[in-house]
Amino acid sequence: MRKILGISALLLVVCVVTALLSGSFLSAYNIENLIRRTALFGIISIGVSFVIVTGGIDLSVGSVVCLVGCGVPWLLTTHGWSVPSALAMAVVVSVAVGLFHGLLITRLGLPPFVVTLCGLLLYRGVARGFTRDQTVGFGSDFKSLRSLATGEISLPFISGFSLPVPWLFLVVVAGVAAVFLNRTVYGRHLLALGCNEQAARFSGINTGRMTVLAYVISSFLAGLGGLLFVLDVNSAQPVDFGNFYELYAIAAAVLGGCSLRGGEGTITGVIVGAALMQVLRNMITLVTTHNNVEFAIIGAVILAGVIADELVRRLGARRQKTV
Amino acid sequence: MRKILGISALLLVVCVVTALLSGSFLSAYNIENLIRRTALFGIISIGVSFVIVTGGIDLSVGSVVCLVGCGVPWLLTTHGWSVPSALAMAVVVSVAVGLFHGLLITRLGLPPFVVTLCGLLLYRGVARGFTRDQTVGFGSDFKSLRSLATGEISLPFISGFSLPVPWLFLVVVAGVAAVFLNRTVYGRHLLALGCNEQAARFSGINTGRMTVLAYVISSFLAGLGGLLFVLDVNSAQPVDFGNFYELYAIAAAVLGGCSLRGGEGTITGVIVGAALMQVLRNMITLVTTHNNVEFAIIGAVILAGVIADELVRRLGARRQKTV
Amino acid sequence: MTVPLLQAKKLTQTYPGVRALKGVGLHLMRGEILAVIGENGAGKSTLMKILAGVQMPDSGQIEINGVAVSLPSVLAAQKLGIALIHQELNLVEKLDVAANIFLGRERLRYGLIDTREHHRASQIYLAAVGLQVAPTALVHTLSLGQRQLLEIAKALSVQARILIFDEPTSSLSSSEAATLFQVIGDLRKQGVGIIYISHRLGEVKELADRVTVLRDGENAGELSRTEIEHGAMVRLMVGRDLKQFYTHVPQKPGAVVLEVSELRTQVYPQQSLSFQVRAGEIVGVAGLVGAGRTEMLEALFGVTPAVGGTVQIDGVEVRPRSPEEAIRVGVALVPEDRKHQGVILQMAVQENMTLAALRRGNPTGFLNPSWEFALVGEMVGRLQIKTPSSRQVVQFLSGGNQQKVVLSKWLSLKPRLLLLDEPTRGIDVGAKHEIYRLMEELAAQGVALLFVSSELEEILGLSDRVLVLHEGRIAGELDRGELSEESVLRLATNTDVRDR
Amino acid sequence: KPSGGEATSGKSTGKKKVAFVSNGVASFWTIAAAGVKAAGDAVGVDTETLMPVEGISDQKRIIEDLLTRGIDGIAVSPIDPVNQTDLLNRAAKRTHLLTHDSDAPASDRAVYIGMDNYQAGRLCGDLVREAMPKGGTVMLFIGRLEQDNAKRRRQGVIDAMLGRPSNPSNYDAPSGVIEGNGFKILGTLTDQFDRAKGKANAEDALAKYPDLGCMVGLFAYNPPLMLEALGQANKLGVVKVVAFDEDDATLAGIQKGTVHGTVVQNPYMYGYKSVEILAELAKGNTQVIPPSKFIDIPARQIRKADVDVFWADLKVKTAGSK
Ligand SMILES: Nc1ncnc2c1ncn2[C@@H]1O[C@H](COP(=O)(O)OP(=O)(O)OP(=O)(O)O)[C@@H](O)[C@H]1O
Ligand SMILES: Nc1ncnc2c1ncn2[C@@H]1O[C@H](COP(=O)(O)OP(=O)(O)OP(=O)(O)O)[C@@H](O)[C@H]1O
Ligand SMILES: [Mg+2]
Ligand SMILES: [Mg+2]
Repeated sequence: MRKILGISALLLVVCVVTALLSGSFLSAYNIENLIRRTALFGIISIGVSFVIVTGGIDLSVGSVVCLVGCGVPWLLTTHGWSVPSALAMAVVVSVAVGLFHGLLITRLGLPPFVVTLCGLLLYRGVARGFTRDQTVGFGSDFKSLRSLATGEISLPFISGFSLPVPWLFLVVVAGVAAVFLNRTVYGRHLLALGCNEQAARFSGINTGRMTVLAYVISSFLAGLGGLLFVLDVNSAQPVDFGNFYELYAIAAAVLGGCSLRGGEGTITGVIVGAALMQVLRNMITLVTTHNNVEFAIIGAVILAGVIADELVRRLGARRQKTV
Repeated sequence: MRKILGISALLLVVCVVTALLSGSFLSAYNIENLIRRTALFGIISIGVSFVIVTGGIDLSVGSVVCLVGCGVPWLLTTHGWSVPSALAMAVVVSVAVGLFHGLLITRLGLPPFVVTLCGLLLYRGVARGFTRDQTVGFGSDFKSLRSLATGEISLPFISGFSLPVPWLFLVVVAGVAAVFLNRTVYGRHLLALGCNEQAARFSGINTGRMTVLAYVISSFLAGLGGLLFVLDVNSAQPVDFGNFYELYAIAAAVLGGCSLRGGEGTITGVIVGAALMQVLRNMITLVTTHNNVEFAIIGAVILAGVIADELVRRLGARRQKTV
Repeated sequence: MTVPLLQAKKLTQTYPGVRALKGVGLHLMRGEILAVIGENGAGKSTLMKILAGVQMPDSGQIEINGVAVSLPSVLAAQKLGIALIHQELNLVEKLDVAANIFLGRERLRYGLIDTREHHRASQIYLAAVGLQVAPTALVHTLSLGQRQLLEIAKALSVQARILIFDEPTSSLSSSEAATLFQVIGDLRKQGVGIIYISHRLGEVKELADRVTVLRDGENAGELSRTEIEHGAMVRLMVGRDLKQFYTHVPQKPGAVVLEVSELRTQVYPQQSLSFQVRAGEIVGVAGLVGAGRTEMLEALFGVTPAVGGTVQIDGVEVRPRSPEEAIRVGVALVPEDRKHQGVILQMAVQENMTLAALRRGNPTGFLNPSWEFALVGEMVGRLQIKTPSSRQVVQFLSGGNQQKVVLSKWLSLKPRLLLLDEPTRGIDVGAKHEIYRLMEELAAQGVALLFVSSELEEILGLSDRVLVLHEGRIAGELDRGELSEESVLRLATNTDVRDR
Repeated sequence: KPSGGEATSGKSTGKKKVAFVSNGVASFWTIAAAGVKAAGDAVGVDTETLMPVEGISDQKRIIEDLLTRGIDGIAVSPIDPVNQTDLLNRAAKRTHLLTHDSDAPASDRAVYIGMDNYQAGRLCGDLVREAMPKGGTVMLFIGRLEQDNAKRRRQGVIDAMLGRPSNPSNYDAPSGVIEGNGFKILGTLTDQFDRAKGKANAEDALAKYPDLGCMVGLFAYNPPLMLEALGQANKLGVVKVVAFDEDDATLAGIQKGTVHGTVVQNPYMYGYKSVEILAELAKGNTQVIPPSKFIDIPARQIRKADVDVFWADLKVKTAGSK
């Protein structure tokens, strides 16, 4: 809880500062954009947070985004598959990827870092292979499919602002994830094994199966994210589509309170973390005329936030002690 | 020891296969190139392996490569600094970066992943800022400085082949690192704290100072690597110079037997790991006529290697048991 | 009066939410063995950590030979000749035995670590504690008991003037403990001051020159050599008299619950084990460190599946390949390594307690908070677990209460066979008493119990029958009538020559 | 069927082998690859197109490995011409070398095939003036600014819009607002080839300047992303769009009238000419090199009137690679 407080405060501060510096920050259009981007990154961050909760890591997120993001338009436009079969294929592939990772990690005992790093290299390579490095996209077709990412839902009583459809995806994913993690037997098992794998096994938990499940969830949500990204952007170049997204996703999860040692994490925190990254990027474009120091600013703000958070915590602890 | 065996066997297999498929693989020119590249990547991989041995991680390696790699030519050409002062500055900056990471991690107890991820974003941003995103390089000046990376030492009795100078750097760095890690008190303490931080602390080891030292070594060697890279390539674009190098360095270290849980690692293994990555890339350009699946192949080979290694180990263990 | 070697005055220490020490004092003379006893959580380890420089107290004073000193680090304490053997093992598993002994105090030659000297010198200390392993053996290949001996060897190598043992015997069997007592006796003769912490009051009586008792972070009293006696110690520790200690009432044994034949474990694949346990029976398992007792229980629980033989539960053959499968057929295990295998330290009491029963108690897969609440309430009451709330993180409970949490985890599953591996390790008299009571209660309900212990007293006191293991095989089986310290020890050390 | 990185095989035939090295991966280069392949078939040499993924050090590695393998000619688009001179000279010693797309005048390359990015930028700037005869606010979008061709292209656009005389050595820093000639250039946004970011840039620009007059996309993938953002903001046709390169979405936009026009290079000809020249050089014929050492393949403006013809021709040329 406390961990979320710090990051939420940081998000608030960044929002207020941006709103003061730029009048357009709070415009309906900008907020819609921010919600859409946060939703997309939030979905992949939630996925990776499941793996982080088990004490593992998934570096293949960006490449799975690329694989699905390039694969679906490729199947649809170059091979003329029907929408349902292309989507089914996307689900099958992303679940299979997660299963593959999970089994290598649990059955063969390979380190997650190595397995998913190979995944990072492999899946992007595969995408580059089958697309032959061509940019793929939907052109001006598949409008209804694309509305999954670009569509908007107008709200009653509020005019001028409508909710981007990806927000719905995020709400559903986050809701299911939160219930799963906090309200089901499996979520409890996942947290337990993340804290202490051995003790979890000694309590009769099938730790192997739960670990595999976490990797499957991560890859599946990366795939869903990849689909929504390409539907939103409408074109994907396999060489760079989704590059570095694993780092953004992991950063969001960690900022949101997931410990890389496992056993800790809240879905709300992850979403706040994802939102923070997006608002920061938005701020830089809105406030400056050139965005080449964007990453430096993101890095500095996050670092400053984490340091401040820690210092506040210490001060609090010292207070408590002297009381 | 056994861990190195597997990876060395894999390296050997890849070399033999490449030599069979391509006559030019064993040409003096190619071997010189391979040695130079391995030396450059080997140096940064050795650096990061010190951090990995403590159970930490350093994601900022690529960005430090960028910072120093862009900073040195920028100081020399744009600001007319003398070579010694520019080099001194490079040392100061890279050591300071490591110190900064180490102190944040030990004094404030921030997670290494977060600290160095912010570093990843920050230092590249700084480099992009001070160069104003311009490409920097030495043009055709600084020949003698550049010979640190491009120079060659001809060997007695062997004509047609000469040793690239970076190989000397690698030998010195690796030698010092190996002695440091295995034969000095500091190395022993580093391994001990990586394996069991509390036990090390209870044995009277100043674990904080040792951890800081590891991050300083990592950043310093990343800086040295950055310098050699830019001397070799002769030009650096801040936006992508050293991109992903942290992943290659970590991959080499892990392939070479460093456990990400800390407490394990050999310098020889790390160098073999770095060499494997370079030979694989070389093979792909030499043997195939399309390099767009390069990364897929690297990923697949490494994964296959790790899996085979594990299976062989299991078979061995089973044999031993039934005897 | 001579100046004490070590004197601590009015030490206080506060952890978030806990005042572990509230002005505790202590003194120690040269060549004296001072026992410090107290219930779990009384503050013994905290006090020792302060004396060894592991942590600084909030306030208080420490004097050595009458001179006030400050102990800001382990190194500083070591320089003053103070060494501590921690309650928890603190070894670097990936380094070898010699490297662990000299960790932090490496011997150098030309500025580099002198490995040969390490190996040579470590032999001396290994021999002193009777540990027969190579200096080059990696620590992770040693068993728990061997590691405990290694810790002691490591402390000896400090050549300390003041040596503190925090529960050194909790994972030693009686013969290793005897070696240790000999070492301690020699040290005393050399004038070393020794502080000795143990929950085994028998040992204390045998060893101590003086006893200091802590209760709730305060001094509860002191006993001189002549006053050291079981009842007196217990009275000071718990503040009241405890009834007769072992009150074992043999049950009328029921049907055979566990039938093991020709079981072969991974560590001792050449040896095979055959025995039975009946409903309502408590079967003790004795043996020296490394006799394969833990291996046997872990094979039955599916942790490291057996390599051969058959196991039947209630007449049905089972072959557990994992704890999950073992639990399904009614087997439960209270493991040896409580902190790593028994509880999840970072999780709350409630979450730990319900972990094993979660799936059975929530058939829909969704957690039912009222089920959880009811179960936790019942268990806290039934086992009298001392915790501020069921939301408390297990890490901050005392050892005894942690062990009760482990037990409560299994009770709701109503196991047919309960395996217990050193269930009272590091647990104070009061809590021990309650665990014995619970074991008796379960036996009365018809559960079959198989329990491993290195504490002979409790083996003798609690068992209907005892299996004695030696190097992976059953050296003998003793009925309650045949039980005696001698008969068990003879089988355990194999002095009764059967096949040699 | 094959594209980007494939060659017409035939190792044992003893045919000459030449390689075409790009400066990165893009569909632009896939069109060039089609030209490479067509020329290879026409003049009877083995060809290969290589695209570096990691920028300059990757390009260096590729060239070194090509030299190792033994190659009869290399056409390269240097990423950093000034500082790569050494590398290029070393390559020129071992094989025939020419530059395309971006020149390295100080090196020993045999010839440069391409166009002048500054002049192409000016063509694009002229399109902006056409689209906004009364001037107005303009935002520039580009993948990165640090590449020489990107810098020159952007400068050309600015100079033409502001009505400055042609002077490739002009430089306007990207961090300020540039005003003149009725135009107000509000900024230059880069995305490092991250398309989601490129789209976000377009969206953010629309959020920041609700009355933006014109968006100019200078890398091939920028205009389609701008169109996406405009479509979602319901501002297609309201904000003018001027493009660079020949992405399908850009051409479709010109047909529909949502894009005013685009400036196209001729990557197909870069590839085709490069192979043709290298093949001649490999035979020992140096006559093909003009004294200026520059083979101009000029850029063109495409507007609604000529888009259909252009697109049809493009489809024919790249048919072999799809
Ligand atoms: N690091 C810590 N953080 C918070 N509380 C702690 C910490 N260490 C100990 N405590 C608490 O301080 C009190 C004293 O603990 P201590 O370990 O000194 O007891 P002990 O007498 O050694 O018990 P035992 O016999 O179980 O070893 C206990 O309530 C314990 O829970
Ligand atoms: N992780 C391990 N690796 C190798 N050998 C081991 C390991 N753990 C135990 N052993 C060996 O297996 C044998 C049996 O150990 P086990 O722990 O089953 O004995 P035990 O009777 O339970 O002793 P303890 O009282 O120490 O628990 C011992 O010789 C021990 O050295
Ligand atoms: Mg204690
Ligand atoms: Mg045991």
